Amino acid sequence: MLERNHIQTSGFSNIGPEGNRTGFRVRLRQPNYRGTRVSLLEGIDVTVDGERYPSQENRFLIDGREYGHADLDTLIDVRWPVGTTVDVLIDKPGGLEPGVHLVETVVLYRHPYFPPQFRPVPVPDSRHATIVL
Amino acid sequence: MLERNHIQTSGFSNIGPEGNRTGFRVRLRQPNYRGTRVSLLEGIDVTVDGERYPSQENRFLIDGREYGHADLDTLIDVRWPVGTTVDVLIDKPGGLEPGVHLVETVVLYRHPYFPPQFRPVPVPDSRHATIVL
Amino acid sequence: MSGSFKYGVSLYSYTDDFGTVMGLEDAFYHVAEASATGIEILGEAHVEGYPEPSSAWLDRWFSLVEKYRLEPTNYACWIDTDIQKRRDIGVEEAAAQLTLDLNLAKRLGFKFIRPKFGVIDDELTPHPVWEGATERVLDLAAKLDISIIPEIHAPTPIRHPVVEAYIDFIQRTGTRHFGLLIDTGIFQDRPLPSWQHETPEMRELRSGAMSFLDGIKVPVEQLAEVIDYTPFIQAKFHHIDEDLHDHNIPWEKVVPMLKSLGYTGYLSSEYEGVRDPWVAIEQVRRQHALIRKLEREYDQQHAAPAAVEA
Amino acid sequence: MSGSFKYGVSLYSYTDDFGTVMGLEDAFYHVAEASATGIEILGEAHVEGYPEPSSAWLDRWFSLVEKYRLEPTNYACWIDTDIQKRRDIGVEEAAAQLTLDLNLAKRLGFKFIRPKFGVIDDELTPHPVWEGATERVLDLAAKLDISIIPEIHAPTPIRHPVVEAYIDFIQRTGTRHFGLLIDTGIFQDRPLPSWQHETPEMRELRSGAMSFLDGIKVPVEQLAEVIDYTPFIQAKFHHIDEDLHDHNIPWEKVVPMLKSLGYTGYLSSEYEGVRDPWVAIEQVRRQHALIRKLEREYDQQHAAPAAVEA
Ligand SMILES: [Mn+2]
Ligand SMILES: [Mn+2]
Repeated sequence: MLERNHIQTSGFSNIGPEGNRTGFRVRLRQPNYRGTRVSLLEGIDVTVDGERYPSQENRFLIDGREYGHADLDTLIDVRWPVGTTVDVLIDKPGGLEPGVHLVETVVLYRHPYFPPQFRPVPVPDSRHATIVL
Repeated sequence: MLERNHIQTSGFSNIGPEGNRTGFRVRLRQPNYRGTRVSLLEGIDVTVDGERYPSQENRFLIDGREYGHADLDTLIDVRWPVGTTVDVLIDKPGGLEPGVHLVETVVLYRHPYFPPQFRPVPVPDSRHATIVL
Repeated sequence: MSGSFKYGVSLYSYTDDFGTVMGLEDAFYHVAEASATGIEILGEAHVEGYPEPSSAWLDRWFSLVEKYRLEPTNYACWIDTDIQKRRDIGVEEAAAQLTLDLNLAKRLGFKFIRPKFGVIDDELTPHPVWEGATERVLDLAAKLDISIIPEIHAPTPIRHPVVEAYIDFIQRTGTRHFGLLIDTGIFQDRPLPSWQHETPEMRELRSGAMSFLDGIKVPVEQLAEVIDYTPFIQAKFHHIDEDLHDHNIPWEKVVPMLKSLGYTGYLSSEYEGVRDPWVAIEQVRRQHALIRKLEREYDQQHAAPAAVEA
Repeated sequence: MSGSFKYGVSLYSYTDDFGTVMGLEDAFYHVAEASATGIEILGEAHVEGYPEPSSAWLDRWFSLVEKYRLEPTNYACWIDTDIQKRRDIGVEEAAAQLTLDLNLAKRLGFKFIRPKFGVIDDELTPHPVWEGATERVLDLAAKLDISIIPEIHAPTPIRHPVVEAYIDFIQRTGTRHFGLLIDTGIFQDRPLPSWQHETPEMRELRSGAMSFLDGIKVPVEQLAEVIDYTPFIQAKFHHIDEDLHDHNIPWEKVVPMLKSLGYTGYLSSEYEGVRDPWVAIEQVRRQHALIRKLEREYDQQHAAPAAVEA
């Protein structure tokens, strides 16, 4: 079972060894009511404490494999099931300070069954989450 | 996984065949942080829409077996584990009307590690719950 | 008496609960505890490992169906027509998706599949591949004895070219394995305070493209025009209060109409209201209590005179 | 540098989440994701089938310990002294309960058990069977190499006959398998707005028997008097805000004192605040971030001069 927020506090963590952090990860549960093929995902923008990390610069850990933003559109047979998470991997030398951060995310979905003017539709979430170390 | 309230709406139901109801059941999850031996349970009082059904007149379905109020004190080796339910079985000819009811419960625990003046301690819950048919 | 409704629940009702406070067995439990007999799922949400569940998962599925004595009813699937940003799928790719879902639905014991094709306009006109792709799988549907039932969903009303095209398709092909799924959201006659997919941009369009959120108010009498093609109904709803009063869907009109038309298929709950945890479980129970009450009242009013005197 | 703390989490922290939004594996996951290395459980809450778990459950336990690389630390158990309304248990029955829990704790890989004896007064003086029962199982504890560590918990302070009796017991028996578990709630120096077990009747006693909810404010310096007998600490807390500020427990005093005393055992989180779902997961992470920060600051201030200049 995952946390109710799209943004999970468990999994929100720095990347790289202590003292030499290279970035951080934001873990999200699938916010849509069905699992989606990844090609319908038009990106995930992240903001932490007001600083924006746009999807184009992020990488994505999906079912154990890392992809770049431009890869998403090609992944017609890779899925993000309900009840599972994707990690957004963000470059940031030094990582984030341990402590509580305001994390905001926007997941962009192209729902084929929505009128064309609503594609993609942004699905937002925000919460406080904690970097332990 | 159970509903967060002590009182579960799933399981709240009439007893006996349609047209000849003999009573109803109220399903509760274990509200204590540890599973308790039933002899520490001093009863469960139920109120539905303001009408009281005191523990002394109720029966209890615990791990598949039915017990009366007076039996509780003898059940030193029967336990009510965390994450499991007990059904309070209540006699009421005709049962409850299908629809939404205000259900209130008080579970009485004798916690040996509480000062004697606080034994038993009442653990209350209340919610709206629905009899489907 | 004309028989009675069958009562089901779509696990769509438990969206956001599923995976956070509820696993698959919990979902079966809550459906069964509502005294429902039918369970509806979304392939891509509720089949672990979709589209290729493990044999362990399949064993579990059948053991749950048996343990909770629930009948698999409708299986929802999607034909993602604009599968990539600059590429729509063709008829063959759409037919392949339908084939996959028909076979998986059959394997799990379902009687219906609801394909959701991508749309091309504000009126939810399905992508033109729908017709060719569906025609290609009609023989398979017949062989598996599964009916393909696209959904009539707000803002599309009953009297609409989309529905006409479906009925033309049935008459042209003579198939017995294609029909309509009516979503009771088309009868909504009071506005939704909010909608789960609604963005601020959409909200500004409440008087335009999004005005359907105020309810498209299809007259229930029009059910008569499509009931012969309708083997399954999704009982869409949004909020039922403690007095068993639905704030959006006029069940007091829908139920007598369906009864008078002799409908004896499933009403499969689709709760689509506030997504606070555990709320859907109670809301589904309220809906079943409400519809069952209206059905009892209809039956009492239309019982044979002898029975009334008794 | 005097070494560093070990960080653990008691699953007590997830009370009410456990069984409603969290299963056993989820709990392991959240503990591991907090970068903790130790897991503490309550036998009667977290061992399915307690006191006789199935072999399938035991297999699962060991696979989780391995998968999440968590060390079983302390196992909490209860000696229900007034087991029936009109009957207290005797020394033999109490020793039998301890024997059961020692063996089960050992089987699961734990190093400590915390027995919670029933009490006989407002000061939480343990039932007199504690001493005889504990003495009877000391040989078993030694054989299993498990330490029995009753808890020093508010309103019982460090300087109290209960603590003296425990220390006398250690000195009299010469055992190396008995000690104290300090619950950091004794250092609470600001009031709790509410308490999960509090009834309206108790609330009226806030100036009397329940005044400990305002904090018994044991001076942290008194840790020096018991640290030699203290192999394990439960890091009790109730609310840490978004600025990493604890509203009740003075960690800025507790952490430097423990560091200066050379404590290198576990700090095992016991969140005991508002029981809204999923809140505990975040609160535990905040506590670890806070204590780790204070530990880093202490280490920096007490580093060797060369390191300071570097
Ligand atoms: Mn629908
Ligand atoms: Mn404690």
